Amino acid sequence: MIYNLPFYAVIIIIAIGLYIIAFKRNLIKIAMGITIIQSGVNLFLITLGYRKDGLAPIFTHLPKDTPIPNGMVLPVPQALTLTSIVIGVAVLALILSFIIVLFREYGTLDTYKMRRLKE
Amino acid sequence: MTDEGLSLIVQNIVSLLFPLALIFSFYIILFGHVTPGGGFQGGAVGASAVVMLIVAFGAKKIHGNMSHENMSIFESTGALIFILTGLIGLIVASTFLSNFLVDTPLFGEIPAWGSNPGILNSGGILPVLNIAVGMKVIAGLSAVVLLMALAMEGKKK
Amino acid sequence: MRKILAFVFFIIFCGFLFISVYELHTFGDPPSDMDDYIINNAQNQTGANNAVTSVVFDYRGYDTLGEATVLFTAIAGVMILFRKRREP
Amino acid sequence: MIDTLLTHAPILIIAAPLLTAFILPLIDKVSTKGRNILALCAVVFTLILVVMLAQDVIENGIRIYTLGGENAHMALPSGYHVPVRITLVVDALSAFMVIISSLISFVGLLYSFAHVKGEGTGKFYTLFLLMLVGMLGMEMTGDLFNLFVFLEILSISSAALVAFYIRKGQPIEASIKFIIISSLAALFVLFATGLLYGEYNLLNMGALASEINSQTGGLTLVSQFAFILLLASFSLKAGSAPMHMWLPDTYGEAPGAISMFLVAGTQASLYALLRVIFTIYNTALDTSIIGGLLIILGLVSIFIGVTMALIQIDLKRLIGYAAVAEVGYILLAVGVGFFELAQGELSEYGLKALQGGIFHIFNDVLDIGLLFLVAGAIIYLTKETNLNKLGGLARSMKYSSFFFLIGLVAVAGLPPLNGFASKILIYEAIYKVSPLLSIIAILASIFMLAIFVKIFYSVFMGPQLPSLSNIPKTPLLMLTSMAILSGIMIFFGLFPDYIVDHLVTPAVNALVDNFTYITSITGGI
Repeated sequence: MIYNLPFYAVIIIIAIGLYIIAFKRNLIKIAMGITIIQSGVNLFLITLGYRKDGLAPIFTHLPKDTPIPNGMVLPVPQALTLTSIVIGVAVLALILSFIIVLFREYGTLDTYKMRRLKE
Repeated sequence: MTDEGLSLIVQNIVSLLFPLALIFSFYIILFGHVTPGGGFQGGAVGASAVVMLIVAFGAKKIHGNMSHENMSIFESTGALIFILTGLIGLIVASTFLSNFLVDTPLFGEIPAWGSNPGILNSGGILPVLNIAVGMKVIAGLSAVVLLMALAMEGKKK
Repeated sequence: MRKILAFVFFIIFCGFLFISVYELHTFGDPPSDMDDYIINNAQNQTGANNAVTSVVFDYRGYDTLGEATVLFTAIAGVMILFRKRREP
Repeated sequence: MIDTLLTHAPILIIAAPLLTAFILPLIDKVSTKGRNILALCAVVFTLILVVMLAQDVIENGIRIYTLGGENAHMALPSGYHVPVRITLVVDALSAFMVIISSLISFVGLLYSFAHVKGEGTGKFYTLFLLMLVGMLGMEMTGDLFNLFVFLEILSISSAALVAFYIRKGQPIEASIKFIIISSLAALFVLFATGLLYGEYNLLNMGALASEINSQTGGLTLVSQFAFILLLASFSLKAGSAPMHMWLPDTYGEAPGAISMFLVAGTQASLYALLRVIFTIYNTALDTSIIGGLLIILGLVSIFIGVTMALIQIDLKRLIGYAAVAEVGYILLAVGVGFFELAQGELSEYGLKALQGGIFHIFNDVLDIGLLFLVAGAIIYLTKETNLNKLGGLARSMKYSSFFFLIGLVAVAGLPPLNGFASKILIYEAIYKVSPLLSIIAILASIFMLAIFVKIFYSVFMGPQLPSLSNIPKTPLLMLTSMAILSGIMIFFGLFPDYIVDHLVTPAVNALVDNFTYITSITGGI
């Protein structure tokens, strides 16, 4: 569908992240690339669950005339996104700590200059 | 950032804001099954309160008051509550993580179907798990930031 | 040379992602068998007004346990990295 | 009592090490001995439960467990037609993989008691148990998103463990490479999961398989793309050839037992790949194209593994490249099996190829694992990994050199040991498909033998180097764990038919027959 514009936005975000990972040399930038891809995928999951004119699936003080279930967005993608956000935070924390230790040992963040592993 | 942290103005405002942020985080955690929110979201707010302290006062001073070892114990406790709730569900009801608290006096009320004003004493094991996860996230994220900040400060000397 | 090859591969991959979402359902009108069940029954089965929380902690509670474990793992990993050490 | 235990066995297998991992940081403050005993108890308990469960599954068929449901054996909520809750599904293939993981974790834990010392040991065991949890979770889950979660647990804990010794920074470098690549792979698994969810609004693998296989007019484009993404990500995580770069680095820098455990981790990813190909998609795919692709991946892996192993001077990196070649053998066999799979019917050679491939998963972990354990002991005692600086170790490490010899014979696929038992099945089956393939496979094995014999001579034989004249004795626990592995290998080598009949063939049948898997979830609709 040509009107799937939010999906295309997701792909553009993922493409930006992939480009950074593939062509940049600084480790911090690579970590940023991973975060951008994570955000893209999270956005993708959220957009998957959107229903036109839908409200949040919470019943507290819901407007009385909301059709159930057709007037609500899907809850499962939101739960999946929550999970994947936390996983993203965990991965990012570990990557950043690796970068701190690596910088202490090598004194550089350039991936081309840190080749102590033999080829 | 020096070892003493930021200026006096920032420190004072942070000490004013810290309890407010913490209370807000508790609100989000405790009302997670009624209004938008939950353990993770509230935990992230609470952790950001602690991070605010770390930024304002410096990691050394905060580490003296609450070390990351204590946070790790706190975090393990949260995780243990989660998994033990699941195991109790296995023993008391049918399966692991089954919602055995529905229809009991504790968190057991069932709200009317459809739109309603919401009951705090509802949700079965959901509030328990929310609290467990909230504990875990506050302690865990603060511990990570504290460790990283300590490592960065140690490097400067 | 290697860079150009990588770039071509990158463009092909992105095009491929584009086509995959082009073929997906119309935005705003997803298929919803599983989710309708959850919206209809979440209140009676879990007693919670917030359907998202009931998915997170009840219907997919095991995922949340896994996710809490991921956080725990990452923190243990960070602690192992920054431990005081005497190298062997 | 036993019945209740068996009903809840799938979740208990995961919950026991997980609970222990959460308790360990608390116990660690009190007593280190208690911590070790607790970790060992958890692993042994898991192993016992796994064996009980596997026996039950192989005798009585597939077993499912619905988490949080009112009835553990019903995947569907009452009165509805799609599964909503997460299910654990244990069939004979899962049981086979779970046995491998828990056995390897037991051996690895024994080895680590002797190997890992100093600050941070408590966290080491915590992460070790979490890695076990990640593998077991991946191998038993019946839910695609859950697979992603446990994949992340596995990769994060392995990355942290690889970086356990920092030395001069090389382990961190290997580790950061590993975590970046595996989180990328995991993100694309998540993206593919999202695509499938958007297309069918399902996350359960059995229900997805039923939807995909019942479609008239072939696969939709979206599910084809999702398949390609899943194939690429999991083959990357399994260390197959074009994307194998992270594997020798990671294996080479990890502490001894962790290298072995990582091999089991890659096999868990391989299992996920097999699940996706055989269970979710099965004959909805074009078997000749995908089978051919797997065969090519396998051949390239074998070629790269063997040629790169030739030029290595670092002992553990060399074994790492050998591991790439072994993964190639598995992919080759599985590819031939899938190639022969037409309309759910398997020809005799296809069956034999799959038997060889699945059996080789176990043998690969055992062979490469044993070699890694010996290499870890050498590094622990001499602090030296360079092959040019090692020599004459047979005098001071008699038993270790014997175990290395066993591992060498098994990796090269020579008769009395387990490597031969599975490789002969593979050769025989692929000979019927194309004689050329089997000649290449045999040649690669011969090369492998040559490489390892050379290594054996340069490390263990020859004059004793002065720098290595007074190295300490090998710790008893290390020798015990090596002895356990070699005992199993010799048993497999002597009685291959018994293993193939009782363990491998049920696994192959479970793999090929996705109808039983689907009906166990959807209840025969």
